[in-house]
Amino acid sequence: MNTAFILNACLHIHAAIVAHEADIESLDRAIGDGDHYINMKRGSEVAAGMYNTLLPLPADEALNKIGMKLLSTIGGASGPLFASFFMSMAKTAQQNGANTPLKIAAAFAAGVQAIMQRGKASVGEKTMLDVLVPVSTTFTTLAAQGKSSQEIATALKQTADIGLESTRNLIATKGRAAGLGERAIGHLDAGAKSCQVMIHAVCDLMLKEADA
Amino acid sequence: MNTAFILNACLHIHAAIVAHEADIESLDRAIGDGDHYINMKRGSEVAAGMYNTLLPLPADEALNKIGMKLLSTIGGASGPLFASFFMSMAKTAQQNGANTPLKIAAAFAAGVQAIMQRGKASVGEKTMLDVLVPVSTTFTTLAAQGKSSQEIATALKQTADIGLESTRNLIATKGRAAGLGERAIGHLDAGAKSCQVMIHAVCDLMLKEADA
Amino acid sequence: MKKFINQVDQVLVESLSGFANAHHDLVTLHVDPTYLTRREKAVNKVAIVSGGGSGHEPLHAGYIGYGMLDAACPGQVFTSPTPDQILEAAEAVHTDQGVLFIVKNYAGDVMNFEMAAEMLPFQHATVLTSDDCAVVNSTYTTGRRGVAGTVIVEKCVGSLAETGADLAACKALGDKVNQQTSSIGVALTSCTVPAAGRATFDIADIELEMGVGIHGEPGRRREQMREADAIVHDCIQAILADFATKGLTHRQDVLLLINGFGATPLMELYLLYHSAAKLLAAHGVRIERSLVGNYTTALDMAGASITVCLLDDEIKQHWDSPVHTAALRWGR
Amino acid sequence: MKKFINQVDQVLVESLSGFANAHHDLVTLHVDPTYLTRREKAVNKVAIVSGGGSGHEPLHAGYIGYGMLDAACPGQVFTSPTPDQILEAAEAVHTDQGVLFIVKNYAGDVMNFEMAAEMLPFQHATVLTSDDCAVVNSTYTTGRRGVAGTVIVEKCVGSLAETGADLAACKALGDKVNQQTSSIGVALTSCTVPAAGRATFDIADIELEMGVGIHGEPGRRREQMREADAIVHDCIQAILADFATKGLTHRQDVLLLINGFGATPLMELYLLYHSAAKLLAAHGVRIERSLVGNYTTALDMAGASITVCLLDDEIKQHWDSPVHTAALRWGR
Ligand SMILES: Nc1ncnc2c1ncn2[C@@H]1O[C@H](COP(=O)(O)OP(=O)(O)O)[C@@H](O)[C@H]1O
Ligand SMILES: Nc1ncnc2c1ncn2[C@@H]1O[C@H](COP(=O)(O)OP(=O)(O)O)[C@@H](O)[C@H]1O
Ligand SMILES: [Mg+2]
Ligand SMILES: [Mg+2]
Ligand SMILES: [Mg+2]
Ligand SMILES: [Mg+2]
Repeated sequence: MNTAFILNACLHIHAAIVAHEADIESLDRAIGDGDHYINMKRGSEVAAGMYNTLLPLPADEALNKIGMKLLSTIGGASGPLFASFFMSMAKTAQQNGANTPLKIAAAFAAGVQAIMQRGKASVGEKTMLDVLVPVSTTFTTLAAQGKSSQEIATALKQTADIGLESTRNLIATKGRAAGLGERAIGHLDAGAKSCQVMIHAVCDLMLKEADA
Repeated sequence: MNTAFILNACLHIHAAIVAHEADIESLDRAIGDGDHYINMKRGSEVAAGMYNTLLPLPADEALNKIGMKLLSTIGGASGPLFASFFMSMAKTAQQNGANTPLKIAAAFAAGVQAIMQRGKASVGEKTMLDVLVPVSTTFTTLAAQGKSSQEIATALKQTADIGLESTRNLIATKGRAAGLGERAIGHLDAGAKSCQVMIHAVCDLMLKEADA
Repeated sequence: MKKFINQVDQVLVESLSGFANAHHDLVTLHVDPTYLTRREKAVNKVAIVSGGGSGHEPLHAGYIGYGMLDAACPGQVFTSPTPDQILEAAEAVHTDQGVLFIVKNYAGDVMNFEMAAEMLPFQHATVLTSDDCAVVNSTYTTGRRGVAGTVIVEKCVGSLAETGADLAACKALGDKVNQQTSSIGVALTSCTVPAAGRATFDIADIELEMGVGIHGEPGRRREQMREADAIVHDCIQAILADFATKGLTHRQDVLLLINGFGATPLMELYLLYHSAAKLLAAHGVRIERSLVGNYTTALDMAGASITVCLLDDEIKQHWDSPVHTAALRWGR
Repeated sequence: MKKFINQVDQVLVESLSGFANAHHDLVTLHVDPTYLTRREKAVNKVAIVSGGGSGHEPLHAGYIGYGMLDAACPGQVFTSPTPDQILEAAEAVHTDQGVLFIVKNYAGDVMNFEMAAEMLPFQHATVLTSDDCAVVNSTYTTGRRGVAGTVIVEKCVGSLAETGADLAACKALGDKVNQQTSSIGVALTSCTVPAAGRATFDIADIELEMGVGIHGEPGRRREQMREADAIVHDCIQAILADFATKGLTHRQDVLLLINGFGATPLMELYLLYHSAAKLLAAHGVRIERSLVGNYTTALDMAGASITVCLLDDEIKQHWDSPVHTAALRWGR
């Protein structure tokens, strides 16, 4: 995983978030407080804006700087969670070099693990983790099986879709929708939606690069 | 003018005001503050409610009691104005006996005069006076000419209609619409409308009684 | 109409009861006729009595207490109180120094207070407030409306009365503060009178009413909705032009009051303050005192008014002096 | 969306500037990162720091000053502040007695304050407020939300800190007040987040949202709009049931807070007070203190919340003690 890819991914993530404004916003409006799109936009915009500054840095430093910047930019629930993701991913990347798919998958897993710790949450609670945790598992599994990056990217997109969809019939036990009880049923989780959007964006980038 | 007629008139006035709720209210909403109908309803309701109490009293005392009651019931601009009307009419009725059309017309004129004094206003200022002053003039003139009560009643209704209509193209210089400048043009005055409604109610009663 | 009410004809009495209960340490509610007085009657001072239509809360009952009003007479919603209320309130709080009425300049208020005053068996005077510069004064009209500047008049006169000043002095200060105060309001939505059950006026999403009155009366003109700075610019222009017309200079210390009409959040009021302060500073005005919040409202209207009061040492002193009322409190 | 704003991304900074200017005698605004502190740094006391998403004004910046907060960290609208704001605010007001954070219990607020706290090089503690009884606590949720009761916690803890009490004592009082406080809110209309530009939720003219949160989050259920007494009845039932669940008796002295969400006029809030007071009295509750107004808002939402805080001598004393902030002031 090199810095250029990471920064490129940030650009694509930002574009994807903006392209999905209506979806993301309406979900947080339905069972949250309506700011999740604005938060994601603010965060992805600032990450995208770091392109030139971070390009010369090693991948783990770039990841860490992105995490720290997100921490002081996003706020809300998603801010510390995504910040923890990047900072923790950076730490593992620094340790393992993140120079094979499996090592990258391990770094991703560490990021997801940090979200679970910070949010004291796991799957089935109608949060972004319902997308991120299965994506992480699939990633590690396929990487360990030595699958190609095309195969991995395609599978991760599918996994993200299924994870997102799984939030529809859940009662929320974390985040703002917690306590809504059955009224949350039928709605997708906003954070899960933005994770699905972001994973699609990054995987599409992987597919494009593999093509080239 | 006997007490029974006055009290009967109050009942008819109340019914007429309620029947014209929509007109009266929308006029004060357009260029005033929207409470004129409520004020008129509150006032006419309380006057109607005095029927049994006032029936045994002489006409002038009944008029005065109505005026005093209105004074403490209506409030707003119309409260002191209508109260002054009744109290002043009572005073003249007490002095002249109000036992001929001309004397009644004189009492009515005194009432209108009291409104002019209290409100420091005259005709052409887009107020109730644009109905009341011409009605008073017609009343006195026809009574002096010895016209029948049918003729008088019919003429007063017409005069009231014309007076009301005359407020349409006036710029207001008294009341809440004063200062609106040309924006008041095209709207009838709410107080003029309720006076027209009341005069119709009383004149229709006169016509009915004359018929009987 | 969507309001926290039971029956429309009970709104006033229930709301006043709630007010009197919540502030029973400060005020006493009297009924038949309706008026409110300080819980502890003040002695040996000019009694300051105000009142007007309801719907402008906390005006006036919220300003009863030490350093401000002795009594307030609430009328029906947007309808001035009746003379009997005013008369009894005045009698209840009168000591032997006379009564000063503070009356917002509306035909109804003026006439009802006038009729009460005519029946008063003791010394009295009236300050008519007319700070609204939206309505251009002319020989043909009954004059400008009293709006949020009334709070400043009540605060200063109330303070002076507390010092034992006589009726003439209190009236003179009230007239001076009124003369030196200019306001203008902007509505973004209409208010809804409970008994009417529907909006007083229609206004499109892209419109605002410039110069609106505190009863939702139309103002100078219907305009296009635009950004706050542009709206405030026009308001400040109107206020400065008003001072110029009166021959007063604005290049001096002022009190800036940003008043919400009832449905506009503090976040927006402070934004308006920011905007107004910037503009005033550019005109050489020095903001020495400020007040931001819902002080003279129009039921549930969204909108706000800007009031500028030219300060001198006397006004400053009386503005700063201790006050203890439900809605304005400092220094004790 | 019809608001007094210039550009949506400038709302917060312009509003905060206006606030800081209007109250420059009380507070100082710091930027990059954004936080507000008392103008005069307090010495030798536990520093009380709060914060949260903006849009709840006057919470929290309006409670900075003697007897209440030392600093406040405003986040974006309805979005908790970031750790750097919190960290710098804490460092700015810290003396050597430690810092107490007062945090409304939302995942975002909790995590951001937590991350700041982890980086703090000195003694600190946190009081999580969770007075909203609309959200039923369960082992599966992150727990109840902090709403208007937060003001009471901030007032009491602020008062205790002023006496020189230590961090543990301040935290203990905060936890106690929170435990003894129960709130529930009702929305009649939605709020509109400026950056979103449209209403957070749709609600029909004949509906109300029972148990709504202060960000327009859905509450217990969507219900038919009905008369105030019936609405208040359900609110009071919920609050008393909550005390019962906690094993607390309500047959005692309480503070009753009727809080407006931003677009509900005082007239209606006092009517709600009247209604709530009647009902509470019927349940043997003695209302010994009261507060009515916009103290914890949700932008321009029409609606209100009812908060009951069970008083004891300690809480009473700290509620009554002098306070001098932009939004709450008495005794000095
Ligand atoms: N404890 C948690 N663990 C994991 N994810 C969470 C947690 N709490 C909230 N989230 C996620 O955060 C999203 C909301 O983020 P956002 O709207 O930006 O913040 P806020 O809830 O503070 O308004 C939710 O949709 C959910 O996916
Ligand atoms: N000075 C005045 N002289 C005569 N009539 C007046 C005067 N001022 C107002 N009015 C009348 O009173 C009517 C308004 O009454 P109302 O709505 O009950 O009181 P308010 O104006 O106080 O709300 C106006 O339509 C007008 O006819
Ligand atoms: Mg959100
Ligand atoms: Mg009217
Ligand atoms: Mg009126
Ligand atoms: Mg949020």
